[in-house]
Amino acid sequence: MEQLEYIKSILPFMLSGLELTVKIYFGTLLIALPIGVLAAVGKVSGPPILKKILYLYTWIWRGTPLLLQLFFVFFGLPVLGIKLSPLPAAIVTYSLNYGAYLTEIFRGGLESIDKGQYEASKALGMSYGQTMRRIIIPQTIRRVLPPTCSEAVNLVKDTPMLALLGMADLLRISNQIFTRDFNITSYVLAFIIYLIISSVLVKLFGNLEKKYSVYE
Amino acid sequence: MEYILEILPVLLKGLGISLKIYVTVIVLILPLAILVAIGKVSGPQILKKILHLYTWIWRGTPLLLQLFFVYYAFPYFGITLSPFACVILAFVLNIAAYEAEIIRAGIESIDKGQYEAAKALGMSYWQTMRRIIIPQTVRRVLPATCNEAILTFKDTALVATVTLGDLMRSAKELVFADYRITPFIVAFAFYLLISSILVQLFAKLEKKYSIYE
Amino acid sequence: MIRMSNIHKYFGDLHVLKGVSLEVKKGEIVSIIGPSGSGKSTFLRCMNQLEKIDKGVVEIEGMVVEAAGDVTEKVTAFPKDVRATYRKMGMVFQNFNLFPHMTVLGNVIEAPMTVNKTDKVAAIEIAEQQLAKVGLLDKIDAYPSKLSGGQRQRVAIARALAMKPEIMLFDEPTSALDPELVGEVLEVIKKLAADHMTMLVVTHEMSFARELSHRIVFMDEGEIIEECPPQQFFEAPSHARVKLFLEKML
Amino acid sequence: MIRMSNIHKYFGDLHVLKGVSLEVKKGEIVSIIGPSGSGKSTFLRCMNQLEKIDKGVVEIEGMVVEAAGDVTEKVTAFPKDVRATYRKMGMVFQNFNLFPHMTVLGNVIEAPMTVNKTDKVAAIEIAEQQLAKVGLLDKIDAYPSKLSGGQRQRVAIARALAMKPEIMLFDEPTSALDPELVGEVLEVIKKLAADHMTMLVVTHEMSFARELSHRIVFMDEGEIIEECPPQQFFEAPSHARVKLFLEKML
Amino acid sequence: GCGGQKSEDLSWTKIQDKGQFVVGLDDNYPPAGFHDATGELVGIDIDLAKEAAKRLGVDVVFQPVQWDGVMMNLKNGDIDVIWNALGITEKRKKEIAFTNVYMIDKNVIVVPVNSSIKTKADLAGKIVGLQAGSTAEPAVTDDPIGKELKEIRKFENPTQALLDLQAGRIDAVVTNEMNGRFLINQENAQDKYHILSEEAGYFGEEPYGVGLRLEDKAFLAELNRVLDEMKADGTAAQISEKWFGANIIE
Ligand SMILES: Nc1ncnc2c1ncn2[C@@H]1O[C@H](COP(=O)(O)OP(=O)(O)OP(=O)(O)O)[C@@H](O)[C@H]1O
Ligand SMILES: Nc1ncnc2c1ncn2[C@@H]1O[C@H](COP(=O)(O)OP(=O)(O)OP(=O)(O)O)[C@@H](O)[C@H]1O
Ligand SMILES: [Mg+2]
Ligand SMILES: [Mg+2]
Repeated sequence: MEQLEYIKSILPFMLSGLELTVKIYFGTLLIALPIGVLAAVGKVSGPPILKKILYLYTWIWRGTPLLLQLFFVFFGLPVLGIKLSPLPAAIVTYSLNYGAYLTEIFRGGLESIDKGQYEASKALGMSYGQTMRRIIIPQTIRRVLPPTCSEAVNLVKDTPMLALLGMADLLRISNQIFTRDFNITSYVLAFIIYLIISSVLVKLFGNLEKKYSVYE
Repeated sequence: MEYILEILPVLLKGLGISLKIYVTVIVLILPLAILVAIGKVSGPQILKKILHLYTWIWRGTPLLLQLFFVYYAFPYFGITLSPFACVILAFVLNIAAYEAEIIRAGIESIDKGQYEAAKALGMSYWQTMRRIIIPQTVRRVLPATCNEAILTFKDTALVATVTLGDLMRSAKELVFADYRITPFIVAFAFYLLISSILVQLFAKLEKKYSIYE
Repeated sequence: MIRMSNIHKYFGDLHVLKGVSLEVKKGEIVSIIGPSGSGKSTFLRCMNQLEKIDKGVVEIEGMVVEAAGDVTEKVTAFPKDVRATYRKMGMVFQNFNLFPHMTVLGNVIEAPMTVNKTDKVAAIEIAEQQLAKVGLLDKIDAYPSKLSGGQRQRVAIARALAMKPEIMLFDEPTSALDPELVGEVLEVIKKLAADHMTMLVVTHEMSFARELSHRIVFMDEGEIIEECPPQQFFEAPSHARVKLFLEKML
Repeated sequence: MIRMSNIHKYFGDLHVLKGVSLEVKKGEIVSIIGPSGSGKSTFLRCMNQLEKIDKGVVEIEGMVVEAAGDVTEKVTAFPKDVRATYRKMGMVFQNFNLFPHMTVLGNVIEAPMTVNKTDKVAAIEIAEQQLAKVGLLDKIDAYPSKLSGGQRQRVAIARALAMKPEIMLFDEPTSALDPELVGEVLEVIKKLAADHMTMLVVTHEMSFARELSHRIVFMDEGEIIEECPPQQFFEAPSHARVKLFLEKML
Repeated sequence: GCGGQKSEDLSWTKIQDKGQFVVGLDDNYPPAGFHDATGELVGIDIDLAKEAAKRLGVDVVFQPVQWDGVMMNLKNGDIDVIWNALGITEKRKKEIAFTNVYMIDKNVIVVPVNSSIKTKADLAGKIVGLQAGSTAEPAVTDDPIGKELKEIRKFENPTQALLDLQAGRIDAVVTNEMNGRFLINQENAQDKYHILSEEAGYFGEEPYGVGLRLEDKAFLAELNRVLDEMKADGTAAQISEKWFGANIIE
């Protein structure tokens, strides 16, 4: 009972941390998705110089830890004279990081489409643009949906790194309550909240996948 | 340049700790993950339920939170482990949960015909698993597993939060002490180097395992 | 040798086998023909327990090895003997189902070694014998992926033969093959026939069925609707459905 | 209608077509036969620019649409006209290559709408006409994954026909089909023949080639080694390689 | 100022233009700054900063930051002042400017209640925990005993170090007295910790000041002015009474 009272007393504060988590989450998705699509198309059919640049981009951003990237953007860029306030800085870093992963997913998807689909389109007289837009991209979306959704779920679980930058997300706040009250309830609560969010997302994305698989 | 030479020993020491954690985690994960996967595919109902719960919770929550939990909350239940042991425990439980799912999917992706052919030849379930299914599964899950292995290396950057002086922490301390970003850049280079090496290594491994394709 | 009596099989609500009975004698070659979905594969698979039957009796060499549903016979043999009896059947699948991670030799010695506990030297000897029979001694170290379809199917046959079966079941052994490769597999099966191997063959190859089998069984919608020697089957089938089918096929 | 002169094609070092020439007249039906790997598909694909040729000349209705290597002819037509000319060719593939994310109707109206800018109502009208011709009007809203192989191939044919081609290229249109489903596709091709459609068919179906084609072309190792009317081809082939091939196939 | 060799210090004007200054702090550092049960940011430094802002006629914004990077935040311009029990050290003086001292604290040694560590000298061979980037870090390493320690473990904040002390992974925690006393008086921590007496030993006096950028001289002067005012008219003493029940403001 006492425990319940305690939970009730800390919950509003914890949920205020969730707000930041949610902002970062949607901000990132909104930017990372277009980056992924465009960079993937560039990687598959862009000019060699663009391909090289995009290769470099995915190599660096996939090859180093997100945490280091965050520290770099938060503390390194200002030294070079580039100043961003915390929220945009976080969103930019997350977006570039996830954009790099999504690029590779989408590229894999594009390349997995059977050559026969291109040939059939060409034999019907369709141009490259028409083929991509009408035939290849729609099939790619279906194919990359599962890994994309799983990245989207991973993102939820990467947002707690904000806590290490002093941003008051759900984890930092539960950490604060924990260290203030010497009571692990806030951690348990955080576990449950994250579990609920990722389970809900898994469910949602599952429905999305189902919707897109009508033709199978 | 001189500055880089000056900070290099500190960063290298941090890298050493990162690598020590990494290797320990990697060595422990595979056996655990294979057992969990087999349990999930063909264990008794109750075991399946428990393993489902395990993978659900550990895949559904952030590694960082798990790390904090193991480090700060376990002592409340009377379990006090050294920082290194905490890190290993949190990482192994987390990554094994992911890896177990990969292996399970791998086992389930093997063509039904393989089971049937083995059965038609008179092989028992365990003979079939050991001789026919698992070897093919290993080949099939190799790419996803290598991917996981590379991600794991980058995740080691999180251990700085529980007092271990890994590469990430060394770099951070240097940056904050000297107000220069060079340590970050050197750390970037180290991580990039190691993950590129890992990519190469795993590509070789995949090639080796693909002789029969 | 084999007697299947009044076999019924359901997949969910789908009644796939509706009381099929068939007897095969030692040395006999029986071809099973019929339209797609008529239950030919299912029937064959019920014979060697790849599918559980829902009703009926399976007898092999006089021993009841499976009895289900409302029947008077019971399985009285020890499980060990039942298993040993099943081992007398070799099966060859449409899609070969070779073990892709093993070489040709590895495929053929696997079952003798793990199931019969034959030692490796002896197993290799058996394997070489069988591979010679199917004409693939030179491919002994190749992986299945490097073989043509016809070669794969011949390895699959050698693999089944290495267990010294007394009866071979073939489920459309040539229908996954390019037309040009069908011949080499049929050649091997003909050789087995010459050795008086008992065989049950589901096939779409009419000329093969006509030439080789002692008896042809025609299945339709889960029932055997015609069962007679090949000549009668092709020249004077009694059933309209069979006539229609033959017209389409030839 | 089409004239291919001295076509050469390499894949890397592999010389796949070694100077192949062929002329097809309006309303003619030509079957291309030959062993696997002889270059039949490649030749067909060179015809409608799915493969670039390395040497030779492609002429369609008197217009040089492609000329490569050391030849005197040049492509003089405007690119626009060349494209329009190519559109007169419809192609049907062995693996159908239907668009899996579109319904049957979607597949058939796609090209008329995007390429010819036909409006949707008119495109549907054309589609219904063609689907009626291949007997699939009732499957108009199904997705390809829900169709049998034979039905898929018939949709692929309808899809090609919807572009009102003057010549149809078929690359082994029935070889990915179960034997029982081959008939329905050949039936549709026969209908096209009756309508005097010009057709080039790579096939393994000897009876079909014999019955329908005006001319049979036999390819081996990148060359045409026999070219004659079907009767002569099957009864008195001049080339030993052809005889061997026919023995194996029949 | 731009272009001039002697640029005028516009720091105070800028603050006035913005109408606010940004305080960087570790918002998990009671009683200087922390969140109370309702999540509100409170603390003695919070109160002091608010009062100072009122007197300066501008708003104050509190920006929680990662403590070990706080100096960088200041230099990078993310925040305007550090006001969070910031110890004045020689090393820090090289990097940033400080206001006049407003409080003097010391780094004390916290041990579990029945620890064998009775004096500072007993720390030899023990593991000591402290907050990364705090003054405790140089205070311990620069002390002679620092060389005799087994290990120094760095935590994100003193609370985590205290928790680890309770868990038994470390033997002692060095943190400033104000924070240490506040924490161990918490409900769940009472009777678990013990702070070594002044005689038993501690690590240096620690005067607190507000940290600013070296170049922000004009703002520094303003801040010093209002701080002195607050001390003079007793407001600072009132705030101290509220938090400590006594006036410890210097
Ligand atoms: N595992 C299964 N689950 C559900 N239905 C099945 C299963 N296996 C077969 N069926 C159905 O049972 C029926 C008979 O199938 P079976 O494979 O025995 O036919 P078949 O005569 O061998 O056909 P084919 O010539 O195409 O191989 C079909 O309708 C099929 O869809
Ligand atoms: N894209 C390609 N790259 C490299 N080699 C190719 C390619 N396409 C075909 N080949 C090779 O060219 C040769 C001719 O192939 P092609 O597909 O034209 O033969 P085909 O007569 O159609 O055979 P099939 O009857 O098996 O379809 C073969 O040796 C084949 O391996
Ligand atoms: Mg079958
Ligand atoms: Mg071909």
